[in-house]
Amino acid sequence: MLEDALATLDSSRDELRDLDAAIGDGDLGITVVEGARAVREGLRTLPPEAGISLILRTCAQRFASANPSTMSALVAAGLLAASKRLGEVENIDRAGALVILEAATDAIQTRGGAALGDKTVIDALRPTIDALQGAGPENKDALEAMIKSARQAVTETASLQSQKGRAAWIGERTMGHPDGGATAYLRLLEAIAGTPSFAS
Amino acid sequence: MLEDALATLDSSRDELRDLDAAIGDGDLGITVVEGARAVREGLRTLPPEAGISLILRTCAQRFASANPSTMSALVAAGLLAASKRLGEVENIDRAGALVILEAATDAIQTRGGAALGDKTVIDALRPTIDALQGAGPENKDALEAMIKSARQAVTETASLQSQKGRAAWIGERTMGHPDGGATAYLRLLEAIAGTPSFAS
Amino acid sequence: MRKLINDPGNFVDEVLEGILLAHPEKLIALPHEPRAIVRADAPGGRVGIVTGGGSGHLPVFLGYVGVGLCSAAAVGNVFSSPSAEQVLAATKASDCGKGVLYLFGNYGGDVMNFALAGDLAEMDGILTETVLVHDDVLSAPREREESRRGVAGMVFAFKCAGAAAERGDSLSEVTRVARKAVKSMRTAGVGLSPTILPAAGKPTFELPEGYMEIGIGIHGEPGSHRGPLESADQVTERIVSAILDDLAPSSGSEVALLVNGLGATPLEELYLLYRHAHRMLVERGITITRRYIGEYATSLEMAGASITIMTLDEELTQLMDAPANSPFFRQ
Amino acid sequence: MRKLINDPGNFVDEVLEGILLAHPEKLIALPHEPRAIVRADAPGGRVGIVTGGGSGHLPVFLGYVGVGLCSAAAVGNVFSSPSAEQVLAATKASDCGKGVLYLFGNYGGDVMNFALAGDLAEMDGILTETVLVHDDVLSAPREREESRRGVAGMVFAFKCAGAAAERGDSLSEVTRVARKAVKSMRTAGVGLSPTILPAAGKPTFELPEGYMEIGIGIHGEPGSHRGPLESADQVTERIVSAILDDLAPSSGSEVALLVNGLGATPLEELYLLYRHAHRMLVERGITITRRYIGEYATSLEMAGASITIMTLDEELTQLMDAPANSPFFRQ
Ligand SMILES: Nc1ncnc2c1ncn2[C@@H]1O[C@H](COP(=O)(O)OP(=O)(O)O)[C@@H](O)[C@H]1O
Ligand SMILES: Nc1ncnc2c1ncn2[C@@H]1O[C@H](COP(=O)(O)OP(=O)(O)O)[C@@H](O)[C@H]1O
Ligand SMILES: [Mg+2]
Ligand SMILES: [Mg+2]
Ligand SMILES: [Mg+2]
Ligand SMILES: [Mg+2]
Repeated sequence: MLEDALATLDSSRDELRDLDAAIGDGDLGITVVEGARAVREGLRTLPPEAGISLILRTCAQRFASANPSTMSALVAAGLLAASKRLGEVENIDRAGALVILEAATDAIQTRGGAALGDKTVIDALRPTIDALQGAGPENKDALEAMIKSARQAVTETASLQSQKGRAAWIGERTMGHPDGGATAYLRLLEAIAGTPSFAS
Repeated sequence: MLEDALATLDSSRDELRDLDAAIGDGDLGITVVEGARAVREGLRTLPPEAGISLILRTCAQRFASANPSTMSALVAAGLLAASKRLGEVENIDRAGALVILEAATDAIQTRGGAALGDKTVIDALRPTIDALQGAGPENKDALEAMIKSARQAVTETASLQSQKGRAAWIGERTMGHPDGGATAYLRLLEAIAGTPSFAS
Repeated sequence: MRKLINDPGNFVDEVLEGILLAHPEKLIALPHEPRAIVRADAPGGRVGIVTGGGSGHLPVFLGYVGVGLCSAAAVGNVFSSPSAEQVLAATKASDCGKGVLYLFGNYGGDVMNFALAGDLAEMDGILTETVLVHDDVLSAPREREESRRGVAGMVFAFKCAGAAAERGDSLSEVTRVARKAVKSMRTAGVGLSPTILPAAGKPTFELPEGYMEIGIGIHGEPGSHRGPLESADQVTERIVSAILDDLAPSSGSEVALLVNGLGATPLEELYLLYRHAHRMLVERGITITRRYIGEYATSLEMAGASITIMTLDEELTQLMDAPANSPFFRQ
Repeated sequence: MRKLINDPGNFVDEVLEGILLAHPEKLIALPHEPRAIVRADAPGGRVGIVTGGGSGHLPVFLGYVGVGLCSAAAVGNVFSSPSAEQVLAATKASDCGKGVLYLFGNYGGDVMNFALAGDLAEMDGILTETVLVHDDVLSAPREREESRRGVAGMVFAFKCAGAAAERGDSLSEVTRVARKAVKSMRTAGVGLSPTILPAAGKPTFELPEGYMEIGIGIHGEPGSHRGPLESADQVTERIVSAILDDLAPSSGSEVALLVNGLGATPLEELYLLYRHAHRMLVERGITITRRYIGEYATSLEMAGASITIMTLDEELTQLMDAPANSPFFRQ
């Protein structure tokens, strides 16, 4: 599932590049696509019996090194934190997914120091935690709810002024552009929804 | 006489600048005009009883320092050589003028290493020596003959290729432009011809 | 583009290759991580100092790897962060058991990657501390001092912390010295032209000919004032005033001053800036006791310059005066 | 114009003022001739070396006035000769009775003015010798070797002759060493952009963006080939081949190599040139035993670079290794 989803991210390369170019340095498309490719390669090196924690650590390490940048280091820090918080389990259930999401979001927020509304990936991550918590028993519905909340958050970032990262340097001129990091997270969720396990 | 002539050179500033700019660095107008001004100032500091040799040395020193360049150093070297060759005399007669002219030309040629036809001031200086030598008793006629020969020489430099100095760097592209240094000498002779002692 | 380069995609690696061919007795690349450049004699018996960041700023960063300076640098692509893995490799090569100081400029990508490296180093039992250089006074107001960018003042931080490490100070001492240096310094700069990234082939920002941007960052980040180019004296007036307003050195202070060229500005012009800065400080009763004028932290071929002023006490003076030796910096 | 300057007419004098404010303990201007910049400890008991030429080439010329280097420099306006009087003042201040070597680049104006100064010095009873640096291999064919321009190789000439003077050699020995250094070296360069004279405000020559001129002089004199910009490796190939064809060092030789930036070209790119030059020499069995990479002889903000190669024997190696110390050059 994850492998398919990551492969789908290829198609967001240009969108993410352009979003980052508008208010940053334009490397986000590469960061995400190359990062995803590196993760896929990393996953293939793992033994079939690998637990979730190891999988997360591998994702972190691979994503961080593919195209070093703010986003890649933050995502890696988030995944490492999730791997620690989760401990050794073999499968992810709904509770496990929530642990991962919360741990990662907390870690990214601690590390990056971004508050909600600072126009970063945090703006999309936080609402999906609530969506996941409040969702019904069907995983598919839960994912849909997360996507819905992330999509709304991304749209809202367009009216915010960047307070963190490279984009913060140009302050007001970031207004009108949605945040690239938040968009990348949305595209990941959408890609997961498009995999055979979810697509209806 | 010399003072008047030097003052007249002011009017050649732009012409010399343009000639030098076409095939050199364009500072010849400044070199000649500022040099002439400095010489005039220098002459005023001399006691009335100053001999020709001292006058020449003063001219050399003043001209050399006004706007340092190839031309100013060559002219100064020429004047110093003339001052030496002439020894202590109080006035210049025809023979004295010839000594000065020959000594200066020799020195400039030795120092600069330019041959006739190398498109330098030498091309104008040399023929005026012959003109002066072959001229009749009237100073005015002699000067006219010098001017005639210098003017012809300057015209001819236009069809030559620069072999010395900055202009030599652009080789063929100097063709079609008369030499600035030669022109400057011609303008000096013309300026002398225009002073009260000569003007009819 | 007016660049002497080969394939832009290989730019950084080829530059490194050239540097290592030229200075094999002083610098080495780690065999398993060629983007980690390390003092040939690392780790030695001293506290390590690891720096790093994007490429395109030579002599920053790896030019300050040497005796009395840093122990290693992690080398990112042009204007982008090195990876945590590269920083980690540099960290391991720099640690003799006494720990490692991370000393680098305050940029998001670098901060995140060094932090991640610190986490990984911790798992390996290596103690790390971090000091961010944030000297660019015009990049944020004093209330948000900690969010200012790090620019040429880095060089003074490397110099002081490096001297402390070299004389055998502990990690906490080296960290204290680095913090003190950062606290004592301010930088402000001016840009006169953008720079062109080898890979992108386009200017990093737009600045019309005949304009200047005061407060520009070394990646072309926007500054505090854009307007028609002024005279060297006027520009110096703006820059030095911005520094002094914030640093507020008392009359009678001694300072170190760095006039830094961003790449395309001739040394002649840097001395014009020095001239006026000198006069301004004299007027205020401040003495420049140590001075550096040249290209110390660049932005490829950007035209422009910055001035850094660091107030000196006896300790910092001593550290500034200590010997230092890298292929790019020697005293 | 992208220049940090004040009144263009005061450019040179203000630059000098800045330099003298910054380095009063090492350099002084003669009170009666402020365009003659002299080692603070001149004349000392040694043979004097006076250099000079136009401004706009820092660190050339006055940057090489110092211990183990030249004793004085006469400073002309931008790209034009100093006056004989200025050279003479520098000469008098440099002479301790052992005589003075004039060591400078082969340019008409400089040659004439130094010659005139030599005449005047002779009248004052000071012995002078003259050695012209004419290292620019592409500025004239080998048959007219003596008419070649002097460019960055000057730095090696200053270094060797300066070391000879410093160790107490006689005027004829210092002259011999300077001649030997000049004979042993060749330089070739490439320009990627013109430079703008402060006073004129216009480019010194035209070179379309994306073009290069191989063999360009440091005042923008035309070179031997103009064409579309090539890769760093290709350009290095052209430059180093031109040098080696003329210098013809035998396999097994040792050489000193200088990669010199003309002003706007980043240090990164100079290391790309070094990288390929290194490989070319290794291939031919030649060892680079001494190397200098940076801005040693510039042309204001011209983009471009040059490479100088000097074959070394034991004597030249020793002279190259001798200590040297000026505000702009230290080893
Ligand atoms: N301090 C921060 N905290 C959380 N997210 C951040 C922070 N800084 C930047 N980001 C996110 O990173 C994205 C940019 O990532 P990336 O292109 O990798 O940055 P850079 O190229 O500047 O290193 C932004 O769109 C934003 O969502
Ligand atoms: N070697 C030489 N011998 C004689 N005359 C020369 C020589 N080189 C240059 N000149 C003369 O000098 C003139 C240029 O003078 P100037 O503008 O002072 O030179 P620069 O600006 O290059 O120092 C030329 O037009 C030529 O007549
Ligand atoms: Mg980015
Ligand atoms: Mg980036
Ligand atoms: Mg001229
Ligand atoms: Mg001239």
